[in-house]
Amino acid sequence: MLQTQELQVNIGPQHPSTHGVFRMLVTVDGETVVDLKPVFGYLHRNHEQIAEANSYLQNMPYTDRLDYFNSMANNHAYAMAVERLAGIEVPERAEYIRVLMVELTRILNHASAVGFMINDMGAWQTPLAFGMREREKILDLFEMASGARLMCNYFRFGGVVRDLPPEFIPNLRELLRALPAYIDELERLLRDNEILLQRAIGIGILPPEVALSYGVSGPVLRGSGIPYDVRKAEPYSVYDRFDFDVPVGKVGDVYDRFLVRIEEMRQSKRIIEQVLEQLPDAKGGHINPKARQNVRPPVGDAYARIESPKGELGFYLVSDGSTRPYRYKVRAPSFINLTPLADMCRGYKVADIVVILGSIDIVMGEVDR
Amino acid sequence: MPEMTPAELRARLAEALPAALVEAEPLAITPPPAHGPQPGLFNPPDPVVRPDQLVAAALFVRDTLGYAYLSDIAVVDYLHAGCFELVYRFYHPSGGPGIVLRVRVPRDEPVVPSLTPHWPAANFHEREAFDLFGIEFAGHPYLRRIYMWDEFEGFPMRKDFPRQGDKYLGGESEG
Amino acid sequence: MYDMLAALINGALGWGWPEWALNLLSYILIVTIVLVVAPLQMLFFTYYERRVIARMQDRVGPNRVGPEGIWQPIADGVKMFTKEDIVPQAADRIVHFLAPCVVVAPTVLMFAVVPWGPGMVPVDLPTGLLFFFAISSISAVGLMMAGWASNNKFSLLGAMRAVAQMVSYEIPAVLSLIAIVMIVGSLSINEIIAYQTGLIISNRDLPGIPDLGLGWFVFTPVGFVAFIAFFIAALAEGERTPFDIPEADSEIVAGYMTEYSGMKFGLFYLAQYVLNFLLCAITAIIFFGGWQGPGVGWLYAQGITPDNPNGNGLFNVLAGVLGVFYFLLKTYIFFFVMVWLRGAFPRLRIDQLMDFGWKFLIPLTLANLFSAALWVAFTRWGPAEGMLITVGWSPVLRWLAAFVVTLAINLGVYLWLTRVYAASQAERRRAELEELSAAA
Amino acid sequence: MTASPFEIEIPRGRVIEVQRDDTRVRRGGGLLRGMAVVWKHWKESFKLNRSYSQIHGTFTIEYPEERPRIPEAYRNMPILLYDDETGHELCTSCFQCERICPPQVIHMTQAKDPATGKPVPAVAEFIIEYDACMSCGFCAEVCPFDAIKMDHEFELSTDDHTQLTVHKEQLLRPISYYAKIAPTMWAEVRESALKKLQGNIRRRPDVIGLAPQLTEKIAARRAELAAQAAQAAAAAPVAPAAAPAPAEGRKLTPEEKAAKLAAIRAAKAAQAGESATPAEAAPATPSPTPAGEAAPPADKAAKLAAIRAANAAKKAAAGEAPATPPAAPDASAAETTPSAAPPSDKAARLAAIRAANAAKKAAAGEAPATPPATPAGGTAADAPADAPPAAPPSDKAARLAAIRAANAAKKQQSGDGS
Amino acid sequence: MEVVVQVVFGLIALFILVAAAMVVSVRNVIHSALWLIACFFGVGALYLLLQAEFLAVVQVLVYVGAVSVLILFAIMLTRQISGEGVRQLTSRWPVVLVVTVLLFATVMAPTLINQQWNVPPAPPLGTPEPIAGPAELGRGFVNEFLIQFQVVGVLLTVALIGAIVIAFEERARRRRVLTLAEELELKRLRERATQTETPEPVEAEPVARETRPASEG
Repeated sequence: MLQTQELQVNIGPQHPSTHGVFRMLVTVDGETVVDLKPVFGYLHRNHEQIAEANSYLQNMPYTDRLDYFNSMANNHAYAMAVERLAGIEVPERAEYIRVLMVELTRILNHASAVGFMINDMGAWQTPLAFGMREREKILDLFEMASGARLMCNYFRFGGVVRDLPPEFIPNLRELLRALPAYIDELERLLRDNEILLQRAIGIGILPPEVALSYGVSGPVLRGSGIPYDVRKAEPYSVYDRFDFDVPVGKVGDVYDRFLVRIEEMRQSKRIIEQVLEQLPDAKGGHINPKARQNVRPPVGDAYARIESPKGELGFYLVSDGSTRPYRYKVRAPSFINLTPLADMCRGYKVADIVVILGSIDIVMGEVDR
Repeated sequence: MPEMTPAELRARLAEALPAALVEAEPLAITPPPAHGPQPGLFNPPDPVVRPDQLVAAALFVRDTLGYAYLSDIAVVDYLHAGCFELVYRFYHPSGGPGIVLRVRVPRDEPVVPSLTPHWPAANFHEREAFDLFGIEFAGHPYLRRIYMWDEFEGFPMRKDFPRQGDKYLGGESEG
Repeated sequence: MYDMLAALINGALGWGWPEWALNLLSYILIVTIVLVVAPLQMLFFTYYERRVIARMQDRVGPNRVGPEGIWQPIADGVKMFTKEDIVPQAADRIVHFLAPCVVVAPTVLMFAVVPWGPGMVPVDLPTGLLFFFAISSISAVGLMMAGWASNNKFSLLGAMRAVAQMVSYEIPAVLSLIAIVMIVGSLSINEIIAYQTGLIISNRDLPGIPDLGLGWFVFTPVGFVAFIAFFIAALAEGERTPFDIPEADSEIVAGYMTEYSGMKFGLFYLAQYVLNFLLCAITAIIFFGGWQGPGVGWLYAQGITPDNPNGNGLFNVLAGVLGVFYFLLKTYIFFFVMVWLRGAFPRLRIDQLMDFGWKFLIPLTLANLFSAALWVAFTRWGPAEGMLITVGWSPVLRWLAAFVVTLAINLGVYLWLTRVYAASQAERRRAELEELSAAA
Repeated sequence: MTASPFEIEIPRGRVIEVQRDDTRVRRGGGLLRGMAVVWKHWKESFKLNRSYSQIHGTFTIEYPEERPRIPEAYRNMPILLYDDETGHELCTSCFQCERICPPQVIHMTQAKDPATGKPVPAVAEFIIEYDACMSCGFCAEVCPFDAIKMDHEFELSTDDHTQLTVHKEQLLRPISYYAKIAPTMWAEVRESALKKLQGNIRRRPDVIGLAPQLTEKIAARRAELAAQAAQAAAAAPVAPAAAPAPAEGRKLTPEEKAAKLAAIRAAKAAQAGESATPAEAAPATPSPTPAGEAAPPADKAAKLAAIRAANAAKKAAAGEAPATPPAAPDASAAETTPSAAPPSDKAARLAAIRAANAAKKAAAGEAPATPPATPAGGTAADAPADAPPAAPPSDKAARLAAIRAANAAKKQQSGDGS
Repeated sequence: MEVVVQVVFGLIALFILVAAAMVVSVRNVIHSALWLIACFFGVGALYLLLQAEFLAVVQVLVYVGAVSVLILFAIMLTRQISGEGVRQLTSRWPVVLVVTVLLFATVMAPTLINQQWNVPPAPPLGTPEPIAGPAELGRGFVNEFLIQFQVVGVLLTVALIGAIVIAFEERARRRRVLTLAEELELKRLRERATQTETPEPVEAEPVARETRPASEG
């Protein structure tokens, strides 16, 4: 009878939908994936080694380049780690500004993540362009505050670089007015779309117990139905002062992850509104810690983690008492979320691989470090 | 939200796995400076586990204590003290602060039993540690370099790895 | 068109040309026109698509080369021509070279039966529709050659997908057209267009309707379902989203075109856009009356026609211009819809595509075929054919009965099929699980 | 699989399960809804979208004709400020920015009083490698004198890579320029910055601090200073000659090239172990001399030369001893170029010395190698004596190269020993 | 006109013969299939020359569009496409030749014998009756040849069903790759089958394939 034969296909490293230089060595039987091996490191620059040669402050712009979609979140995690290590207090207004920035980051990341995922499904750029639309505006805000759109480098130990410019808050309010309509529109474009449902429902299922055993985090974990959100599980910064919900999925497939991301955007918007209500006056404390150029923490170690848009982002620092970290380790969410990729793809079709990868939402800058 | 201090964890571990714990002495991270005050010693409060008991301790943490989320494995190269320290970080899915297990292995023979067959979350962490620090994880199903290319020699994150990259620069200027 | 050209040549250069010279000259003219028009359409379509989809994505699109970027396709063409032509080392050189030709040739041949306006069809074949689809099926061979000769896994996968898709979607396309052919009773494209005179209702179905050139098939239940089915199948044939699986760039890079560069790639591109144009055109012709529209029929009746050799040639020209205008307008609107779909939808997976084609579209078109038969029976048959119910009914009543019956059938089948289709998907999942448990 | 295995309480919020709604029979309505959204966008795309509360409209900014709004805080590349009226720079060469720069692209040397040779709070040469700059803005942040600021200019593209190594003359901008692009930010720091500038002017009225735009304006004062300097020390260089620097920055390329070439040749020769190289390297010596009166030294070329020389020395030591000489003469060639103006840069000198030392060490076993190396070192050491102190820019990279060379030699030596 | 038709016929016939010869003589199976397609085209052209447009179009639609694609598909599923090392002729090719010639002669003999060779040339190609238009064909199918048509239809349907059955069996026999969710479901089902009383432990147990990478190395 007809004898089928297993075929090895290299998807990547140069491939339109691997989100960077990422390679998947796929063994297929017909169109069914039998095995998949992720191969990466093409973007490896030994970030940790570079960081150990720099002073604490000098590392801040390098963290921008980890997950270049979410530089604010990376800044936050690193600043928190150093503050824990050196025992630096952060003024309240600065904390609020940080939360504001990170939540804006979450919105822009999820918008573009959803767009990229649908793009991988084959929608020719339109959802991506719609996802980029609000991203652009949020990036404008970032530029207004920090001076750069992507590599913000906005946080400092014990605060942020400078206070928000006066035109920031009115513009943000204006943006917030449009945001629900925007999210609704993105959802309306895609949510009931029969083709999307066909491509997403039941694809790339990651059952909750498996998800937990693989140590994935962020929307991937919550999409599998485990309501683990660092903002709730171990509240940092001022997150314990806000009301927001944790969306979880039911099945753990691509569709759940998509819906969780959409819902998280709404929750982030809620948080931002609360931040604007509670934002203390600038008179309270200085938020420009110009004096903290040379942090010299005592010997010891510190670990700080935040709920970055992609998952749990952690920084582990060991200090030997000098101005440079003795050890600097990043726990990158994209990297760890790739662990179950092989198992998630097994048994599905080749065309599903890119969708599953898109639903994990990786950034190679963070994976390869 | 469950909370557990390192001391409590140590007590629970001592109760369940008395052979696992090691009394760890504080480390001096850097050699004492020629002049100026000696920076303090590194003495974290977390329990330090014997390498051969690591798997049992980790599974105890997961199955009995319920800390089912292995978040991070960080390796630190204490060149002066002559050891690698592996920092395993666990969290409870119900939230709360995490707990930490530490494992110290000598620098000249860094072998640690692998957690991957029991706990797949350790897979990439261990491969990364192997790639950058050269720590052998006995029993890891696929211990290959993850970032560097397979032919790469040496382990770039070790503290004694040459930092200036003379080896590569010298070759470059020949052309 | 031959008559027209012959008349034109005779008129312009004097009478008394031998038959063969007229033949030769007019065919050379026709071929030249087709060969010029085909690439021009392709150039326009690339520009049109880019501008439209850019607008859909809140962008502007190419607007730098020339006024509003109108020369952009020319610039692209120049780029294509000047690029290096790369043939992979392990490729089968001859087949690799031939493949683009085999793909392009049929698409240009298909122009032979496309009527642009009243009396403006290059060759009026009595089997024009069949010719159209027979020729379009040839390009599958070309795709296969391209995929195989490139010696690349992505190419081969893309070619396999393309051919499987083309072959299986030809069936619903042809089935949906057969419904129309049954009503018209001819395979000639001119006949089909001629049938669609009237106003909403064709005046062949219901004599006495004023002729405004609006008696399109799409206004009947049979025609509407056939139109939907045909358009979906046309998307699949033309490899448009959501059926652009053969060249799914996020999965298999560029499908069968992966290993092509330079002008060979350009030829594939050309073939694709020309095919898209033709599919849009045929949709407009079959379901939307082609060049039919208010005024064309009247103008043409005043001109020189076989029925009316003493007409005024000016009216011929006027009718031609208006007809071409209507025809192109309709065609471009359909291409706009194609672009719109591309802007809005993700693509299906290959197995879902097959499922949809075989489990939904083909049953739907088969049911539509039945409706078409009923339509013919109600509107045209009498006791001679055994249709005894309608004896003594007025034409209006007959038409109404046909409309209601076919509408009921088509709507019912559509609703039923959607449910069955959804259920079949669930059923398949359940069956798989059962299989699993049996294995356990 | 549906129920979460963990009972997790969430403070101030709840766990909401997403509405999947996936059992409903769908008949294509979702497709039409998606198309409606796209249609809306198409329809609305003929107007522009430039406000924060607008979700439709075209985003595209048609760049060369239309410019984006650049917020005040925008940072692209660092620039140096000088006072509009006096032409004095705000920079005092405190090295804060050089120290904080994460990619280490800022290099500067402190100015010296031409009369006394003592360092003064002014900057002699200031180089930023724009090509490696990551625009983090730390330099502007740490500068205690608000002398370095981030520019808004982003059209930096060039077809010449070396143009992205930007010297002081290209970096300088008047204060009014910065006050125009960032009015509120300048207003915040204005007082303190200007106060410090006044202090500087008082402290160093006679030293450099010249903006290219103000050359004529200050020329008179310059000439005066030069005359004074000439009177004070006969050996000192003519200051006005050093002044009109910016225009000549690019003219130096042939000379740089020559130096580079010589170095490469030397390296090759050393590699091959030929002894004929001095003759080959010699042509390099005269070429820099004519053009050498300008201030910006052949920094990069010299740096490169030093590295190559060092490598060559290393190689030579690995091979055979007689090859050493070419390296040293070459280094000295780079040294002894112009005697009237700043001869070459300090770093290269340093590198040369180190290279010579390394070679010496490496060839310690062999006697014939030592003598030629020593004279070379001697000339190199002599060179600074008659070098004017006006413009001795240091070059970090060259220093590094020298150290590297030394290290290499050391290693080589230990290799020989074992 | 007569001459032109003759010449065209000759060219087409030559083309068909060459293509047919190439089909059996080239070594690469794909090339052979492509030559076959060329041959089909030639036959279609011959029909056109006989003014049997419908037949010509159907020839192209069925043979070029469907049959040849099927052949290509089948070939591409085979492993060895290029038969460079394969001998084209068996050692007993003269026997085969004789047998083939005899068979061909048997087929052709009635035609050759019964044909009246000295008929006058065909009437000029003015307005000949279409040999087989779609309408005539259709009428023939439902009137004269109804039984035959039905039999053929049933036969094809049976063949189709048979093919589907075979494909289904094939699919059932094929090794299925389980997805993660299916694996878990399977495990759960197995456990339920063996011990119905103990509930599923909620703890994260790695499932089945974590150790898989080891086998590849």
